[in-house]
Amino acid sequence: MAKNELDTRFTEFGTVSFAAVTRVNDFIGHLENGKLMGTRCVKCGKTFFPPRAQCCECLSAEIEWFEVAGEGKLVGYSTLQYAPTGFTEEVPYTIALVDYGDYKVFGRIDASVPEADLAVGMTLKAAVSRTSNGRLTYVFKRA
Amino acid sequence: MAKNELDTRFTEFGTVSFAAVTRVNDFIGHLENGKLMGTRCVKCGKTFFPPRAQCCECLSAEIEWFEVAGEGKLVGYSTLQYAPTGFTEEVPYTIALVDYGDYKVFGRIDASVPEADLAVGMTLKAAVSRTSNGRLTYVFKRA
Amino acid sequence: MSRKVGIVGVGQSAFVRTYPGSIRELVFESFREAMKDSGIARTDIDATVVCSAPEYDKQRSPAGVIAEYLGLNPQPTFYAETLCSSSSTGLRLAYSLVASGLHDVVMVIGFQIMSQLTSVESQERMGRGADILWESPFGTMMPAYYAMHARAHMAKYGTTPEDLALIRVKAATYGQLNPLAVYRKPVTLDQIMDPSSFLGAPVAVPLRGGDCCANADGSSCLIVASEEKARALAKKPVWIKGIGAASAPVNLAGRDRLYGLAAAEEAARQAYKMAGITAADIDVAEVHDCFTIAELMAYENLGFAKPGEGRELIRSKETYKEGRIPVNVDGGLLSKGHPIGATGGSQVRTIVLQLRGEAGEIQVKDPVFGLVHNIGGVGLYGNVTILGLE
Amino acid sequence: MSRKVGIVGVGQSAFVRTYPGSIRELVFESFREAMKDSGIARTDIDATVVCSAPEYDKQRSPAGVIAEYLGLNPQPTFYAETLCSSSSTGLRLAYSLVASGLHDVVMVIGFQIMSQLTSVESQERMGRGADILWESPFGTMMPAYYAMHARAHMAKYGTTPEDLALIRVKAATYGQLNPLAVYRKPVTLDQIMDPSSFLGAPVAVPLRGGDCCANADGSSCLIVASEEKARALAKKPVWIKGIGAASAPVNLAGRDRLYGLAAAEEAARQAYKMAGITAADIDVAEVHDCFTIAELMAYENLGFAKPGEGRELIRSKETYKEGRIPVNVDGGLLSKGHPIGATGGSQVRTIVLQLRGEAGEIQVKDPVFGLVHNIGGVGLYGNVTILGLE
Ligand SMILES: [Zn+2]
Ligand SMILES: [Zn+2]
Repeated sequence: MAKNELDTRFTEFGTVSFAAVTRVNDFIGHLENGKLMGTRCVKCGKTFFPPRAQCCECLSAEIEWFEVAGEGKLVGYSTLQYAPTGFTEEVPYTIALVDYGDYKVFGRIDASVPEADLAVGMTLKAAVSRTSNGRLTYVFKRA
Repeated sequence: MAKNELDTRFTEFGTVSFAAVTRVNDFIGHLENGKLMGTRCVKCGKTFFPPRAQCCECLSAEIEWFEVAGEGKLVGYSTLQYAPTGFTEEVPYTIALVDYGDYKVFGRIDASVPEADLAVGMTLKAAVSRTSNGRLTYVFKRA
Repeated sequence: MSRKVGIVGVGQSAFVRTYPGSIRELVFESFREAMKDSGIARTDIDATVVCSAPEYDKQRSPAGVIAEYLGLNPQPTFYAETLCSSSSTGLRLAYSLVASGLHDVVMVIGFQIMSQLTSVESQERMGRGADILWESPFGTMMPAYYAMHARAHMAKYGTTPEDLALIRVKAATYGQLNPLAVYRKPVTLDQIMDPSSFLGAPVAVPLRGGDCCANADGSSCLIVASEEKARALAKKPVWIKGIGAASAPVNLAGRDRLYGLAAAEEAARQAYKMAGITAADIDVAEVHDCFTIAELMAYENLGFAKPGEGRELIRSKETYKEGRIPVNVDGGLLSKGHPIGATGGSQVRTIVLQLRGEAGEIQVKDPVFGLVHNIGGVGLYGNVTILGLE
Repeated sequence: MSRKVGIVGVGQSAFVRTYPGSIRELVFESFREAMKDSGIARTDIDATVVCSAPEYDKQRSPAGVIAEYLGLNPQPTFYAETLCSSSSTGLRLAYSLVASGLHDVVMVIGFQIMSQLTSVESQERMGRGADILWESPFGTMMPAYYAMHARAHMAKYGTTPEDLALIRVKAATYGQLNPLAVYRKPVTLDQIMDPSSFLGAPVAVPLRGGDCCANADGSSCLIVASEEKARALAKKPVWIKGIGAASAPVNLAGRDRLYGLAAAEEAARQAYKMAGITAADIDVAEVHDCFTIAELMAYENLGFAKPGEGRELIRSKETYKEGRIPVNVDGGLLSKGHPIGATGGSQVRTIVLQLRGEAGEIQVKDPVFGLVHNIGGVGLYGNVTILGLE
């Protein structure tokens, strides 16, 4: 495959992109369709979030997509008062880990949820969203 | 020492600079004065080219400068038809290693010496010079 | 089973905000100290392991230029890296190179110069230290990850911001005594609890300025040797009794908990097992306090306190020099600063000096076993090393 | 003295110009092959060594993300680097981790993706692979350094450009047979001797396009095990009989000669001594032919030819498959391509397959000892590994 034919959709993910190419670039297509999706191994059924193209359990490379749906529980979170290059205009923002049972999801809390309302153990749901600079992402909102 | 007090003269060396700070920044001062110099350990007398601020032989950090003078013998050389970023306008140029007996010196052959005139074993002498973009360097010329 | 391995020389440069030289020159400072400490000849060194966190300076493949500068050709040299625990990984590799019989004497060099990158370059590289596909795009930073752990610990165990602040107060108590530390001022609880002060200002809630260690430039150097060589070379060799290492998923999504570091716990389990001792046998410890919460979790992950009871340990001052288990009585990363690749070697040096009885003002009484806990990333790489006399 | 260590699984991805995925996904390709080759369970792997040349992709500290992706937590993982010989260094560390008794089974992963940097970014990084203080400011490149060696060899021994071209012709002969190679076309002497052809065009005089290997993306994976585990796991374990490593000053100013690589010679001396054999006992070899001159020097540095007689070996075709000492009959770096961190592992894989009798079309007859010569930088890091049956 020539360089200019590479599927570089992954550069559209997040406030700042650090990586262009993965074998799960369809993740971006799903975000564009409003869906946050992980992958599941067709052979052994293991679920992966973040999505993977290959299964370390059974060595298969046949995967299918599933939607991150329903509610999860907040495991931990922090609000940043400083941020890395490229993110400084978004400060303050809150990063968080949410447990869905079969898998966990790392991401940001939506700006609509005040920090004071957050508590470990509360339920949240993930939703596709846009960053402040208009790029694709997902956030956690009140369930 | 605050960051803005750092002695960053080393950025003046070579066509492109990759490093700003060393403890042998005086090397640049000597180049400015027309002298190519190495260092010698005051305690044990070991000579170093490229210059060093500290002596691995006897662990002393007391060094003095000496001038790379006289003639050396050409050990090996190659003329580049391609070059790294920042050097492409200088192609072709010839890099070389010259043996002075107590030490060897790596650098470029002066453009005044045609490639066809070069031969392993010939004598050359080092001279302070300017790069094509006007920065400090040294070259090997006919002895 | 395998050969006994000892530490016969230790060295550390001053940890400073900005080192006015290149990495090779900075490394020389700790090399000289370790060589003088050991009394060995340069030609006795069979191999060198060079350790740092990657990309904080511009020299690629630093092992080559450092070995050349130190006059360590033609002996083999290579680079080893696990972010902030790189030099503990280097020590473990040196142990294995000696214990396997491949070498008799191996040097472990740790270094970091971060001051020669612009702040923007440095932040960009920190961003790429996380998973660049699934974490970096959210704008993550080390303080925020550790803050998430602090939040989880507080929620589960009732730990308070005051508890964390007490750890910084302890660090500053000893940092004042350490001539090689970058931060040598006293710190009071009031300062950290005052949001309007520099030390109390929020960085990544619930962590404040005073909860975070500072970047620094620095180097460390350790010389390890086989039993035979160690007994011949060293006045008082200190032995590697146990050396554990473990990893955890980079992405927090792969972790089963945030109120502790599983990789530290697993590394400690291995190290205690190999040494044939328990946490109760440790007389002095250096733990990876890049943030105050990291030290608190270490108390629990290392078994110095039961899960959730780490705060009791600091409240009762049991980790002060006179306490039951003195921790970071050299000031820790919080006071010394954290020149990433040099940190593990500095921790080991402190424990070696303690076990030899050469720790000066911070000497604890007659220690027999010391422990080093050194973490890379946010609990990504866990390393626990137990040193002992005989 | 120490425990015997065997290789029980080998894997390699296709080496390609541009891999359409991330480093973790590329690594998975060789991981899968090695796992299937060995038949072991993922949980049998006690530790992972991850090897690459630094900064050619954007993920810092790749060991963490790769161990996570392969499901190798909580086992320890770390990164090891010696530029182009990183995975040979990884193998040596894996050997020592097993021989020392710390682990029973260790995986060595080598990888490189260079295609995701722009050409300018890639060149900038190559510049910083040399000594950034004293070499890079002159505008140095790998082909030019090796060309200086070619020039010195020609001056001292009368080696000719034709001699060098014959090495590329041999590489292409076998590269055509290797389905994992990036360059699979035949190459004739006339092509390389014709300055108007792509293969004959000067790059760094006296080296031409045909004298140089190509960048590639690729990964390799090796699984090593203690004797007990190896006998239990592998149908036909291949043993690490000798494993030597050495270094030379980065700056050519520190070298005593340019017509050969002292670090390769020293590493070979160690490996032969450890294995208790000589060059005459080697039945098949993989040498680091990043440039044709590198293979020619390897002949002499490894003792396959006397100093200055390397050219006789290629002229008489003694390094072809049917010759006295077959070298790079898998196509070498010249045909396979050189995905830097993956190269050493790929070389070891070829020798393991040869010793097992599983090398297919390129199988040499009943080899007992095989050798791998893998060089980092311009003779900066030298690694020689001898593998054998029993
Ligand atoms: Zn599966
Ligand atoms: Zn001296």
